[in-house]
Amino acid sequence: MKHKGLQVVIPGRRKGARSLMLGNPVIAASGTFGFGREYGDYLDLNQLGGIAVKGLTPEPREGNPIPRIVETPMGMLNSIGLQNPGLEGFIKEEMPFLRTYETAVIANISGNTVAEFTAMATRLESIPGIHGLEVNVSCPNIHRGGEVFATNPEMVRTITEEVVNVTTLPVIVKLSPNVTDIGLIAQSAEAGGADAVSLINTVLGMAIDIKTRQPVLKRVMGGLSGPAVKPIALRQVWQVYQVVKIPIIGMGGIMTAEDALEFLMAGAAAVSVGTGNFVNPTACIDVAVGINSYMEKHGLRRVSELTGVAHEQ
Amino acid sequence: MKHKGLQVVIPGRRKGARSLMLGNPVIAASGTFGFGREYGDYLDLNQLGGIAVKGLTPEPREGNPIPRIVETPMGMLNSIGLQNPGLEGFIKEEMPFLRTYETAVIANISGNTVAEFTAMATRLESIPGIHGLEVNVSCPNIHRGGEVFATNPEMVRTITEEVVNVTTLPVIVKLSPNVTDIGLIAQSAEAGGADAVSLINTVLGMAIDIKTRQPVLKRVMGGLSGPAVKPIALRQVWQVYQVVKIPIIGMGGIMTAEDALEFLMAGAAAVSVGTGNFVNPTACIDVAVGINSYMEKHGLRRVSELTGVAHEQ
Amino acid sequence: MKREYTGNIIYQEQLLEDCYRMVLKTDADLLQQALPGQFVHLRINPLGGPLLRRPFSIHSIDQEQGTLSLLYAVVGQGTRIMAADLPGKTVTLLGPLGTGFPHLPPSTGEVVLVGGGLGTAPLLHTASWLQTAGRKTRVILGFPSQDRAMLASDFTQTGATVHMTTEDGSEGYHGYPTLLLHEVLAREFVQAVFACGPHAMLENVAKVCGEAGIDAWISMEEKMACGIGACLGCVVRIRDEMGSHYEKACMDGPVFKASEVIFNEA
Amino acid sequence: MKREYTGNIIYQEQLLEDCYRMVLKTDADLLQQALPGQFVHLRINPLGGPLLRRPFSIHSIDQEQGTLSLLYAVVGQGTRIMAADLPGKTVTLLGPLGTGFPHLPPSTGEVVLVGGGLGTAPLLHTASWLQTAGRKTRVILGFPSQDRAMLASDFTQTGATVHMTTEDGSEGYHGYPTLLLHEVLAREFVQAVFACGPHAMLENVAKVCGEAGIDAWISMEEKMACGIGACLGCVVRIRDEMGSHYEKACMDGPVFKASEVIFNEA
Ligand SMILES: Cc1cc2nc3c(=O)[nH]c(=O)nc-3n(C[C@H](O)[C@H](O)[C@H](O)COP(=O)(O)OP(=O)(O)OC[C@H]3O[C@@H](n4cnc5c(N)ncnc54)[C@H](O)[C@@H]3O)c2cc1C
Ligand SMILES: Cc1cc2nc3c(=O)[nH]c(=O)nc-3n(C[C@H](O)[C@H](O)[C@H](O)COP(=O)(O)OP(=O)(O)OC[C@H]3O[C@@H](n4cnc5c(N)ncnc54)[C@H](O)[C@@H]3O)c2cc1C
Ligand SMILES: Cc1cc2nc3c(=O)[nH]c(=O)nc-3n(C[C@H](O)[C@H](O)[C@H](O)COP(=O)(O)O)c2cc1C
Ligand SMILES: Cc1cc2nc3c(=O)[nH]c(=O)nc-3n(C[C@H](O)[C@H](O)[C@H](O)COP(=O)(O)O)c2cc1C
Ligand code: FES
Ligand code: FES
Repeated sequence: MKHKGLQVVIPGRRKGARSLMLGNPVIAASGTFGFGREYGDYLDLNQLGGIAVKGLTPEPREGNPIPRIVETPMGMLNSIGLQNPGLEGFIKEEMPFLRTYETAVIANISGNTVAEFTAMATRLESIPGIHGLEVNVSCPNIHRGGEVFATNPEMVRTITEEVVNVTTLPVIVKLSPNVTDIGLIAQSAEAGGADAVSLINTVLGMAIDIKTRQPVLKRVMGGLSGPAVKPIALRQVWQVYQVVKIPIIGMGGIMTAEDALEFLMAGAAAVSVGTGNFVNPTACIDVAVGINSYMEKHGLRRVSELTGVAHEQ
Repeated sequence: MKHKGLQVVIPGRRKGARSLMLGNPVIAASGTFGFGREYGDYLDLNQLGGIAVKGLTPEPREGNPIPRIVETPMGMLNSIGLQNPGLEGFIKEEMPFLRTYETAVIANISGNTVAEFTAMATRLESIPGIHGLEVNVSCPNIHRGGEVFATNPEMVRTITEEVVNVTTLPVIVKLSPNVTDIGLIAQSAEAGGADAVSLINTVLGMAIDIKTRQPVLKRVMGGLSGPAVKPIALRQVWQVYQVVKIPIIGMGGIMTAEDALEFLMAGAAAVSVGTGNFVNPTACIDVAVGINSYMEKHGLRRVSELTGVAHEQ
Repeated sequence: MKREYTGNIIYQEQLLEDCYRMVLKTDADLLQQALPGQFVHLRINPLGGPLLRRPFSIHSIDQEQGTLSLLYAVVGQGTRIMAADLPGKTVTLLGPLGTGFPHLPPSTGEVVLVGGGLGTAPLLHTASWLQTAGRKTRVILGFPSQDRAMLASDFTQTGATVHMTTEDGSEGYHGYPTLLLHEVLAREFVQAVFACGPHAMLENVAKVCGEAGIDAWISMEEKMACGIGACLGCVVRIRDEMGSHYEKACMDGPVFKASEVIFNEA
Repeated sequence: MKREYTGNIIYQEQLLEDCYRMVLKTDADLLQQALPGQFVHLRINPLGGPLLRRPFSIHSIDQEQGTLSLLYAVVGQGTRIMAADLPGKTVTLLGPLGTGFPHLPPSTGEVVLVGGGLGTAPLLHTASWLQTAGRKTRVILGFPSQDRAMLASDFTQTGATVHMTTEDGSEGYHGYPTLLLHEVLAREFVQAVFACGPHAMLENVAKVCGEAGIDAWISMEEKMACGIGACLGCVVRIRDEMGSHYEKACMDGPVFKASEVIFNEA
């Protein structure tokens, strides 16, 4: 689903920075779409707004022990633990395939240190076919890193600054919902030079197996996603929209075009579908098609006409 | 459902303080059970572990404009805005009825200032039939107060200290889930002298009506409750159990005895059922009966044998 | 003690593209208590979602068959599931809930029922009730157009005088039901008006009846969680001597005296 | 392009207190592609919950009737809903998914299928398949006791030799199915073993076959979200030259070579 009116541009803010061009406002969320290959059997990857690939780390990671997923009421907990082939594995094994498509590829990167983030950003700078970086300061499923960064405004600002410094790619900072004041963290990303923020990553949660009387997940806590978190995600998009000027990529529980429209109206410039893909493998396209129908029905010519309208009284 | 093995005692920690005796570990959650009257038609109020009454303020409050509730996937948002008859109205109109039951009555109090909290605590000290105070520092639905207190460890400590100072009633501090580190807030309550903490209050959320392109709730944000939040609530009970010694009253999405058992195993000494009452008016008793069956089946003699077992490897 | 009942779907009838009548076999207790204007609070899918119960007016009662019927429009998740439900499925019910239409003092005047669209739902049971009580009953039904008009024969069967109105004049009286109500009030000896329908119509009923000096009661639809007065989700602003206060649609209503309802809040 | 199919429930049969067979009318495409050991990923309640799909082995296929059957145990929310489902209800399906049992090279040796409890589900389709391919097939079914034993006649109808085993000896061979497997391997010319059942049984199958030097393939049940290889939720630890690595049960499996599976992880 692509045409001019559906396009979303996330402009590079710094001198010399590239902009992120999305064919439509729907991006497949990181970690829920693999490297595109699997869903390529169910839909035309060229019809997506963008693909945020599985979170990458400098070295390959095996991920966490099983069980890695638990269903919860209208949601799921995951504790995948960033299983991924490592940055070089990704470049070698996945990029040749992804490059054959026109769709924007967003590399989602996770580091344990600021240096790891900048090293990955530096390496990706020159890789053809990468259209943007999503800096994941908020993965709850690895030991160090993740949460610690995302809850600390200074750290978020520092990481953003350092990454922005070494790349001309548009930089999206992915925020954690597990904070008292997400606006503050978003402002730090903005101040650090981020071109956009994406939110929400998963909400920290857990489940207990009353038979074994132990946490279901080996790592005890996992990340909650899916429709259950939608009201939280929408609220945080709303809050962030009130305090930053950079575009917001909104996500959390989007299953349908109606859900996506709520996020756009709350302030998102674009949206991501994560868990929704597991339930409906064509969810990303269905959502884009639905947004398109809504726009046609209401005589809207650009997606941006919807962004933040719910803030106007 | 009451017998010795089901009893839960929350000891008063200060000199001269009373203890809270619950006939079973299931308390009807504040704001979801009115003042008991309505549910009295569906169940025997004497069979409850306790009743936390609708949040009270010094003066009567009309509450927020409608719509006040929105359903969300396996959850609901509310923006009641503490509609209540005021402390005196409660004492005059509701206590005579509640006093006819043996069940522990917990007065849930909300103030805009520390002085309002202490004034209410002082007044309730001498009211026969009140068995405990639940200090609601976390209501998201009133303008000032609420969130501001609950996210600030010093404020929570101060309010707790001041309330504890003026009452011999057991004091439960009710915590907000909308914080980066709930353990820290729980520790502040403990340090301030709280006899117990209860969690979680509702999670801040919102919904947008895509027809009107406006937030559904007049006050924009509301409090999310119900099964959707259960994984978050369980996680926070787990986290708080790791850092405080005082008992925890766990709640958030409990619909069945199995849900309640998860909370007990995560560290709760007792639980509350909130939204579950709306779906099943006998939920509180059904949950207590189910806990009892589980205990019998597994040869447990006291509820406390379950509290926190999931932390033992 | 009140309790939850089970309802077994025995039949569904599609009246319009998005409007169904569901017949539920349920407990005699519930059926015997049900007064006109009361509602049941339905747990549509006890094994899955949606979470909350859904309120539906009692549309009709058949004591002999032991059934209750609901008339509903498909508007969202819950009613979509209902429309797909097959005979044999079980739902659960709380009810009868709320305060329905009032028992009127004896009078030779007629009772006029005004129903707009799906708002007609509770009026069928009400009409039967009034007929049983020997009251002269007139029913004014309002629909957008002929292809969305329904239920005239059901009402006629109760013995009531029935007027169909459509906004486009494609069937019956041409115009809003409240316009016809206005004429009726001018012409007939009317004791009271009972109405149910969209807020705008109810506001008009209040106005027309107020002007004519006729007592009117209207049934208000508000979002409900508990349905029994505990959550304070469903309030309606009611005029009083001091100004106004909130009442609960689920308990103090859904039927309120039209002259007391403050509409711009609702 | 792969796509989602709809399945219309046309029949359900209760085999045990907590075990049902569901027959779904579905697309010929899906039926024609389905290989033994593959599964479908079912969205049980598209209008409500649960959220995630549920994986079920393809139990049998009837190309003529255009139907697929599933054999399932009632264990939680999803299967409880399935058990209450009535003929006429529609579910959606992804599938056939995963890598099933291997195509074996021609041999006069027999293929032994070992099924424990509900693990028997995929073996019926497998047995039919092997019979069609002209392979000698022996089936060892394991159940706790006679009152929980089932499916012997279904397997006999495929033409396979069927052994029933029960843990308490109340029907057939007295003992675990792997004990009988051990005897069969010692006695017969067996080319390969295909097994499905509880982890403990599969681990034993791996051991018994390993000792006998017979190739065995086992079907692993892991929690799945996507079912198609994207979420990395369903991994199984597989031995390799370097030590071990994770493979995806939904894509690389659910059937794995028994000798390669590392069980203490799974
Ligand atoms: C006392 C009372 C009697 C009613 N009687 C009938 C009737 O006889 N026939 C009929 O078709 N409808 C009736 N309604 C409205 C009916 O309750 C809603 O249409 C229904 O709940 C919609 O559910 P849904 O899941 O399909 O819609 P959704 O929009 O998915 O529902 C989401 C939430 O909004 C609430 N909601 C949605 N629409 C309404 C509404 N109009 N009024 C109140 N709450 C609403 C739902 O209860 C639910 O909590 C009545 C409402 C009330 C309060
Ligand atoms: C490839 C494959 C084939 C299967 N084939 C069959 C079959 O033919 N017949 C049958 O009865 N069962 C089969 N299962 C198991 C079946 O998927 C679960 O019993 C079912 O998902 C339980 O759903 P529930 O909602 O009733 O249980 P719940 O416990 O409520 O489910 C909660 C979550 O746990 C998962 N889950 C629960 N039990 C299992 C399990 N044993 N294995 C994997 N995930 C589980 C569910 O999928 C769901 O995500 C198979 C599993 C896999 C992976
Ligand atoms: C199984 C799974 C794996 C995920 N992995 C990642 C990841 O590697 N990097 C990341 O930034 N977010 C990851 N996420 C978070 C999603 O990208 C998304 O932020 C979150 O799931 C909320 O959206 P949803 O409710 O639509 O799923 C993962 C989510 C799931 C469910
Ligand atoms: C309609 C409604 C009103 C509530 N009012 C109050 C209140 O007055 N005081 C309070 O401390 N908590 C209030 N709560 C929060 C509940 O007591 C409980 O903490 C929360 O709903 C989580 O539990 P649940 O998921 O079981 O509902 C309210 C919740 C709901 C749904
Ligand atoms: S619906 Fe809860 S008070 Fe009316
Ligand atoms: S279930 Fe998602 S990768 Fe296997």
